[in-house]
Amino acid sequence: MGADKGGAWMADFAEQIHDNADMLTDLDRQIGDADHGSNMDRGMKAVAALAAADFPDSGAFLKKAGMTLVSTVGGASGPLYGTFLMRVGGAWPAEDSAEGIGAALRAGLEGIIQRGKAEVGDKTMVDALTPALAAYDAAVGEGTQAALDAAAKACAEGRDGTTPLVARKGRASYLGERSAGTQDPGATSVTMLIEAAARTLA
Amino acid sequence: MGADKGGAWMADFAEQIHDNADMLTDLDRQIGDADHGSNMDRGMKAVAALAAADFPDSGAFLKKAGMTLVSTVGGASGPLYGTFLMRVGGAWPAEDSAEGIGAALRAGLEGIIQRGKAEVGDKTMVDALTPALAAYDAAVGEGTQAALDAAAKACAEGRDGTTPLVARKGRASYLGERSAGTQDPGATSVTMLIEAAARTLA
Amino acid sequence: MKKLINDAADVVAESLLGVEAAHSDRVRVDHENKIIYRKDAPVSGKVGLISGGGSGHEPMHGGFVGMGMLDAACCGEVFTSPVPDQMMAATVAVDGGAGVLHIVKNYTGDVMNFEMAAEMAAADSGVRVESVVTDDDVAVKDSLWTAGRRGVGVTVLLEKIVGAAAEEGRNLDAIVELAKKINGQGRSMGMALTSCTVPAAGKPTFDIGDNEMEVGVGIHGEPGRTRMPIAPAKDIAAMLLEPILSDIDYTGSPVIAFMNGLGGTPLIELYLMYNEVAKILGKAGIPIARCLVGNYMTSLDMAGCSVTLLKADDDLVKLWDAPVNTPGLRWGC
Amino acid sequence: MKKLINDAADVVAESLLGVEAAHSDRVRVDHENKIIYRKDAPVSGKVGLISGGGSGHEPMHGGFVGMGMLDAACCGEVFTSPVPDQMMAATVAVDGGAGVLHIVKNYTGDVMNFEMAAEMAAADSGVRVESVVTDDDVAVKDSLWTAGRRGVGVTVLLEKIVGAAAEEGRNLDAIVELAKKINGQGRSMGMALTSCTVPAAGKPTFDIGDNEMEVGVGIHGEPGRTRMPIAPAKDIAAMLLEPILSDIDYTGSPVIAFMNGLGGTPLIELYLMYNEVAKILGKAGIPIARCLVGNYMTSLDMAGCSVTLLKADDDLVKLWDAPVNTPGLRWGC
Ligand SMILES: Nc1ncnc2c1ncn2[C@@H]1O[C@H](COP(=O)(O)OP(=O)(O)O)[C@@H](O)[C@H]1O
Ligand SMILES: Nc1ncnc2c1ncn2[C@@H]1O[C@H](COP(=O)(O)OP(=O)(O)O)[C@@H](O)[C@H]1O
Ligand SMILES: [Mg+2]
Ligand SMILES: [Mg+2]
Ligand SMILES: [Mg+2]
Ligand SMILES: [Mg+2]
Repeated sequence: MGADKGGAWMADFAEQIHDNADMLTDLDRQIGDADHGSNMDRGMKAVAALAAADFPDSGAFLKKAGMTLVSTVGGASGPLYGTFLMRVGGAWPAEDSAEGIGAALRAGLEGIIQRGKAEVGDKTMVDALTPALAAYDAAVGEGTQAALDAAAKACAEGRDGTTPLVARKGRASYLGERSAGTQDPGATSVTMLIEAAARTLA
Repeated sequence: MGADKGGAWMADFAEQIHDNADMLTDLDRQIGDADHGSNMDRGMKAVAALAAADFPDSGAFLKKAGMTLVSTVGGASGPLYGTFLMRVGGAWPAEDSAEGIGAALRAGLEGIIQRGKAEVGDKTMVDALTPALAAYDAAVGEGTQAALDAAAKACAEGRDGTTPLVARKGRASYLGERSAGTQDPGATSVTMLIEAAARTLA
Repeated sequence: MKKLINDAADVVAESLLGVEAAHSDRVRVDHENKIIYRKDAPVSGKVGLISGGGSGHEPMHGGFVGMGMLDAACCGEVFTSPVPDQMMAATVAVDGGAGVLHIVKNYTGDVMNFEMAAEMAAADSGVRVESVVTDDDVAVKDSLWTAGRRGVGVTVLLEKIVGAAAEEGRNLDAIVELAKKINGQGRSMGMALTSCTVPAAGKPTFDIGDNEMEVGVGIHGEPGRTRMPIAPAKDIAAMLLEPILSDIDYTGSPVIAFMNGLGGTPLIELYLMYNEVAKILGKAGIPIARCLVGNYMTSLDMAGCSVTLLKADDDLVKLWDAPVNTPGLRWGC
Repeated sequence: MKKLINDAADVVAESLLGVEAAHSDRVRVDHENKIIYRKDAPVSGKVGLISGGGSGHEPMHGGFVGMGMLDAACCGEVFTSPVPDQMMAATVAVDGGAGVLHIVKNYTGDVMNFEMAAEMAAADSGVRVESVVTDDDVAVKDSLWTAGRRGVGVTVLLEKIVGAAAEEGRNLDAIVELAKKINGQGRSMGMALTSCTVPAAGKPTFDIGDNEMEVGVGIHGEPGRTRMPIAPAKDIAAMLLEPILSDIDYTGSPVIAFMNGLGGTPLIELYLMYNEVAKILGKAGIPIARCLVGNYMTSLDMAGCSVTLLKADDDLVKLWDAPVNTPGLRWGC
């Protein structure tokens, strides 16, 4: 068993990314450089090729998944997703618990903020993850599944909220006012990550 | 007066070329390199800028017009039109006569053939000029105007006859069979030259 | 999409095979890590110079590897910065004992990946690594709260000049200082007539009308700051130079002027544009010490151009003139 | 039509102003006659080398003027051969007492205009003029009854090699013989993904679908011999090489391989194509002695490429390696 949960999470996310790669690239085409879908798909294929069964636990596996993304994705999303998963893996609880998983996810988000220095409102994946973690914490007393469901819902709302924003970080920022009106690609993919978590981690 | 006729001929031709430059370039776009109209227009503008009144006679003026085309047109049409007019000017009759003008035009055609080595059927201006000169000679007994009218009519027929031909000379020859179906640009412009002659030389 | 490629996924790898086949006299290629090395790297005692970034900007950076310029270029996927593993491998391989400079264009992805590589190098290799981040694109407003200006044309000039300084034996501190000075006194601005098409995306990154142009574009197909009706070359030159000249006061200082094509613009147009740029600089009293005209920092098949002006003192001009032998730039040897 | 130009009628003249502004260290420009001269022409005792043709193929020919290559290039209007007056003026100006070679690409217009210039030179100047006509394009069937094959890529290689021979002091007879030998043992073939747009015409010379390519194109936007669905790079390479290899037997002979872009094709694709060409030559047992990859003989903004193979013996390779200092090709100095 060991890395079962982490393995299932990543497998689910890899499938989502693959099925939606063109859509993600197309969002990035509108306000970036047309590669977010292919970047993430390349990386998650490499993660999916890891044998979760070879790892002692989900923490170790997720750390390796993060390192794999760092080594295969490049661009902005490589270091950001890679740091997220390395931190989540590093903070993964020895015993499953709603609090433990919440703390691990929060460590991941902190890694993203440390690396990318984005704030809420900059039109990045942080705009989806921040409300997701807040919703998780608010629901943590109801158990892992409820907390993850709440997080996924809030994440999607945060993602939708990026559409009208003017970007201040990442490539979309170069467009100034013209970046408003398109949903942020990274916020879109990270919502798939949290939705996958809600399907697999509880 | 001196170069009145030669001057009138060139002025008329220059106007025709200018008005039809886009059409000529468009024919050349289809089976050549999209420059016949702008080539001829550039050259005939330079010819039109010559002061015919400064020349002792039409022969001298036409020679100069030919040299001007050689110096300003380039491409295939520069040497061909230039040689034509230099020869026509060189052979221009001291006294106007249907025979004399016919001989001058024939000298011009011979110059084109010598320079370009095209034969009838190669899909070039020669396909229009050759029947034009034959018709001229056949009608020469009826006077200059009649001979020129006959030449212009035959020239237009020769021009129309180039459409189905497969080019064997000039740039259109590179297209092989694909050159069939488009009227030759040089045959088209040379018909304007003979039509202008029919309006001005008698 | 019409491109001379096989599979969109293999474009970078197969292009690197071509680079190796064409230039094995001067470079060698690590295909697994997608790194182009100067053939004789590491050069003992010389500061190692590494750059890299997304592919699709050729000849930058791979074409600038060789004597007098870079020791290694890390090639990312098209428009995607390379990964830290590549930079780490290159850092260790080119260190000749004098330390290594990372030349990074200011894009979030590039900066973060190079940062991670530098952290890894510090932790694992003992190689002294310094970085310089270029950010010369005046189309983008600089601010602490944004990603800042993009790194564009100055990068090419910097790689040449710093390359000569390293070849000359200057030490890492001097090289870092020189690199920062160059970045500080160079500015660029670009425009596009057409979008480029990323092979993996399969269609143009942006749509643009037959009578429109994008002003203030970068080199990744990202749309510019404004779209406007296409204008004559002389107006475009003025439009590109105005924000450059109002950002830095170049008056009286000689410059290196760089008229760059974005990949789909033929040389005849670039020379015509360079004439307009030279005329404006002449009127502004800015002498052109040296110039570079051509497609050197491209954006795949994009039609368009960028202008870069770099203030140049005697030292910079001397280093510019020093011999360089790379596939993309060569003189003096 | 979207181009970086002012008025379509001024493209050549204004581009020449840019060439002069950029390269006055090596060339001078006669703007009235639209001739680019090597700065130190005439070189006493050296055979003078002149080429020229329609503009729109940059860097050919103007970019190949300089030490070790051409003494002068006569620039015609876009895709229109220059006029005899230009060639006459250039002939007289570059004669260093050893005679002058006209390097002419086989197009009816070019041939006739250079012929008239040679006739004028013989009659008026006393300069000994010889001509070589290049006709290396295997896309066109050769025959006594047609205009014959077009002169394309071999022209670039010939100008470099013959340029080195002239610099070395070989006499006009030897140079003519060498030039004819080179033309005889080189062949080329090209293809296009898009049409070019002649500035004065204002629209693409031919229409082509989103999934089509033209095979057997020349360099003047003239359509090719066949249109077909776009194919992978490896199939295109095979399609271009097949008629070359079946026209001349290159087996066992080293070649100079020239992978040329037509102006709108980025370097990343040209290197990818070169890899395919190198693989095919490897399998065919044809060693590549030297190569050239880039946009050297273009057709304005056309996307596409051509391949040229030139049989190369020791003398040719030595001349190829000799120093050359032109805006378009430079090495060894
Ligand atoms: N500084 C940042 N902090 C957090 N997320 C960021 C930052 N910069 C960019 N992003 C995210 O990365 C996404 C783009 O990723 P991707 O397209 O793969 O990389 P690149 O921008 O290098 O092409 C954006 O949509 C945004 O959500
Ligand atoms: N060898 C030749 N003899 C006679 N006419 C020719 C020959 N070659 C080409 N032409 C004529 O020249 C015309 C093309 O002229 P133009 O487009 O101005 O020159 P280019 O072909 O050099 O671009 C053709 O339409 C044809 O009538
Ligand atoms: Mg992106
Ligand atoms: Mg033509
Ligand atoms: Mg990217
Ligand atoms: Mg022409």
